[in-house]
Amino acid sequence: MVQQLLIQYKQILSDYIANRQEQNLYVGQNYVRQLMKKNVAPEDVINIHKKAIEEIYDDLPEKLSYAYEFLIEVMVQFGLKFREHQSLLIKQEELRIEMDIATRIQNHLLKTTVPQIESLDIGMLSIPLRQMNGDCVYCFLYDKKDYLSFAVTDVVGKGVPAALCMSMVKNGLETLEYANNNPSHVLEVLNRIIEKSVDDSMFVSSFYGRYDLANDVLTYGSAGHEPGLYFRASDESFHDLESKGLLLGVLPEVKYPQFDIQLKENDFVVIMTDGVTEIRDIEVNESRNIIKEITYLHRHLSAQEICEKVYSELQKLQDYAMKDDFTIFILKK
Amino acid sequence: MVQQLLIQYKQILSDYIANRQEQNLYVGQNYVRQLMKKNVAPEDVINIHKKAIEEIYDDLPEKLSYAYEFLIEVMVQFGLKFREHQSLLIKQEELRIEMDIATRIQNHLLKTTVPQIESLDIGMLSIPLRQMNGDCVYCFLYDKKDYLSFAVTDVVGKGVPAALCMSMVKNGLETLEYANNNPSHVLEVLNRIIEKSVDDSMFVSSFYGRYDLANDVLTYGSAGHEPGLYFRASDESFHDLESKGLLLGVLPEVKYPQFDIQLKENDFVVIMTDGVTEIRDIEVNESRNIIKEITYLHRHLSAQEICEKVYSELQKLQDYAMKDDFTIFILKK
Amino acid sequence: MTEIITIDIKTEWDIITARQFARKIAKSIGFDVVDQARIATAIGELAKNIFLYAEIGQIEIEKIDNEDLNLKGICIIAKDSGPGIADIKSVLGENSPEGIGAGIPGVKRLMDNMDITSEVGRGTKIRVEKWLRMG
Amino acid sequence: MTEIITIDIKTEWDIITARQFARKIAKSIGFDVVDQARIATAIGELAKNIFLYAEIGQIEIEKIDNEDLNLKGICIIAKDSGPGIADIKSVLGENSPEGIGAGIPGVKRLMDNMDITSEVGRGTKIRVEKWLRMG
Ligand SMILES: [Mn+2]
Ligand SMILES: [Mn+2]
Ligand SMILES: [Mn+2]
Ligand SMILES: [Mn+2]
Repeated sequence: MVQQLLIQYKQILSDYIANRQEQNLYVGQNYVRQLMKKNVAPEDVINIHKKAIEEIYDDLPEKLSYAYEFLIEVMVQFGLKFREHQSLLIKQEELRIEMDIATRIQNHLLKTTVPQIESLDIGMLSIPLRQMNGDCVYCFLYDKKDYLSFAVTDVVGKGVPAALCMSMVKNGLETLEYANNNPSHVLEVLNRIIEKSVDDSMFVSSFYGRYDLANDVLTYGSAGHEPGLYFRASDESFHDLESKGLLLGVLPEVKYPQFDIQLKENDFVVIMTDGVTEIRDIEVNESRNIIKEITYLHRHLSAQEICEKVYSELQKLQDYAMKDDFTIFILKK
Repeated sequence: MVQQLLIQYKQILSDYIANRQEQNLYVGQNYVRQLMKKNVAPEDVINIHKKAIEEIYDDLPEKLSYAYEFLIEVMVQFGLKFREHQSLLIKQEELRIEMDIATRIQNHLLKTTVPQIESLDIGMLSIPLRQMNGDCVYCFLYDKKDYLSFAVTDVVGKGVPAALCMSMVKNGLETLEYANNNPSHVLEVLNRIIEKSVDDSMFVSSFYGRYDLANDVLTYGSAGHEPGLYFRASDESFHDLESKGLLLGVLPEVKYPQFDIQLKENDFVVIMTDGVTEIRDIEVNESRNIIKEITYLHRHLSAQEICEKVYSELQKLQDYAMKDDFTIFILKK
Repeated sequence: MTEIITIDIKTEWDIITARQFARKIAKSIGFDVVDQARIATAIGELAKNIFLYAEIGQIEIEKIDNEDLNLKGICIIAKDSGPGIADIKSVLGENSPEGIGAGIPGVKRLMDNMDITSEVGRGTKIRVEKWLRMG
Repeated sequence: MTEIITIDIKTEWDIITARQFARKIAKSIGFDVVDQARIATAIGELAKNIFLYAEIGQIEIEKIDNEDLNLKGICIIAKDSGPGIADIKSVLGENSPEGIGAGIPGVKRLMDNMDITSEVGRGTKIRVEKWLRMG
């Protein structure tokens, strides 16, 4: 086998020495690429080269052979990196499989189904930056079907730590589903859970809303979350849904105010995470204007379609190089 | 700078050609290692070597120069791997930082404090195989201080997916802390939570116990968990705490039987995960005998010290090559 | 100075032709033998991608310069009307998958700048540059 | 046949001596020039670890064979009474930390078998083998 390699390599090398054509180099590179797939290390290639040269020139000065020996010796260092790389690739692959499983679990944990309601059009989209999502949108209808509640949540940080933290937030929300459904109260309880059980370096922003389906009143509160957008169709104006609540998990006892707005026909509300508004090279106010423009231009579409339009337009604007998890939630009367 | 490299390399190379001493090779390897730290690629080294040779032999046959050109060309392929390795190392480092944060969060989430009780000696030890733990031991005293409850839990699978799943189990347990504390009931509720919210491929085994501190009666149930060990001091005999309950998360409605044992002075109970009993090259029955032997020999020590003895002895027995998360919990009267 | 050499990529021989032109131009710009080999390797990867996945396409080679920064360089553009790349991010990632775009991260590492635009079903355009600081 | 060469490692020169002996013995066993270089590199790493972290120790080199499997080989043992390695697993991992044991994963890759025993405060013993299939 080694003999075979030497014969083939010598052939390609002597062809190049004789003709010095591009195709000889091309064949040479392809040949070495094949060898690499068989785990032939760089020092092995130098050794094969040395032997080939010694056969091509039977009167090769001894000192040139020594020079090749020296080259073999120093190439062993690159050979080490080459092997290290191969074992790192195996590790990477194991990790990839592990993260795929973790992502599947997370998707299952964070899964929320959009309730189908006659009188209200609901859209949502949550796209993680990496595999695991540090954003979460959770949405449920109370048993009596009189209220729809939703939480749009963003964990500060990304990847596995954010995912771990998010699964905890989701659990807290699920427990609260059965409890008092006042946004102020929900945020206060969530804050206590997170403050108690999560590391000090982990903060969570959340926008919590409760929609009264009989009277079309949205009651909302925010814990350090990106302000929502409210579009009033009657005068085609946009308004910020602002609320100065502290991030969840900073202090144990925090009060969160809540506010009401009345939705009329064709009004809509956009809740999003900062991954939507933080557009590369664009100042936040300007980017909120861009989002207003996109939603306005597509206001005749369904809530879900508007979510998708915002995502695709912003992706294009940033050359598909988003820098954060992206979550948008739209309620349209 | 390149000129500088060439002069240094040429010096080392011509020393070797002249003397062929081990120290010349040693110096050569160290020199190339320095170059590698400056991101010099293998094809660069061949090029420097070529130039050095051309200076050492001013009458070098042209064809030998061509041979070096060929070598540069094929080495570009190894150079690509070299660069790929460097960027993979950066990625690895980012990931390491991320996993460190995730581990800190998990440690915070799974943290349990051993209650200090006059009448009962409690020990516990939980050592993850990798960074994140797929085992969990959770232990709490009821408000009235009449009952101590504990859960020893093992998620099938390891790493991030197991950690995510475990944080969910821990949440379920925390919710139950305030609820009915009957082992059968706790396992039934946990089973429903896990079956509902976790991926089909995730199963969890759990041993749940409630200790009546007034009457020294341990009531326990098991969901597919490794049987516990009960040591009766009166006749120095060991008994298995067996209970044939299905793993959590397989079917939605499962009943879990519960059993009572009465603990007397110097009796103890050992609850562990399968990471304790699955000893390399040793059959499970035999390994349970080894654990009986270790705990028996150290029965005069505190519960915590016995836990640590079992861990260190089993580590030694397996040459420090454990294959699973390791969790042991001991109650000693 | 703004002369552009265009090579149609239809057969494996065209890959070799593209490499040859790239090497010659790189040499005339002043790139050393190692950089010539890297540039040839990069253009070979781009051409192979066209040959394997788009079947037909062109490669353009151009000399470029930036007088302010005292730089000269080579610019290579590979265009095809093949299937396009749906997820450009995955192709630029460290471990790009087998198949279309397999050699792209390597090309990026061999050159200084890379820019990809692609539309699924319409084709792909990859532009790479490599710069040389003038004495 | 069971002749063992022992080299005390006290100075950087002893690293070179160990490499030289290892290369000579490897050559006499029949390892080719590349394997000789790998074996010399491996023993150099082991010796450097002693020199840097244990200050004093020995390296033993021995020819070994396995007639049943028709194998010949070289065995290198590095012993020191230095600080020892607390977490052997971390040293054998892919990205071993800087400091003690830094070159150990590399040594493992250059050789065929590796065995480490260490006790904190007592010292470390690393045994490596490399085998050669006979004609
Ligand atoms: Mn986030
Ligand atoms: Mn964010
Ligand atoms: Mn497990
Ligand atoms: Mn286990």
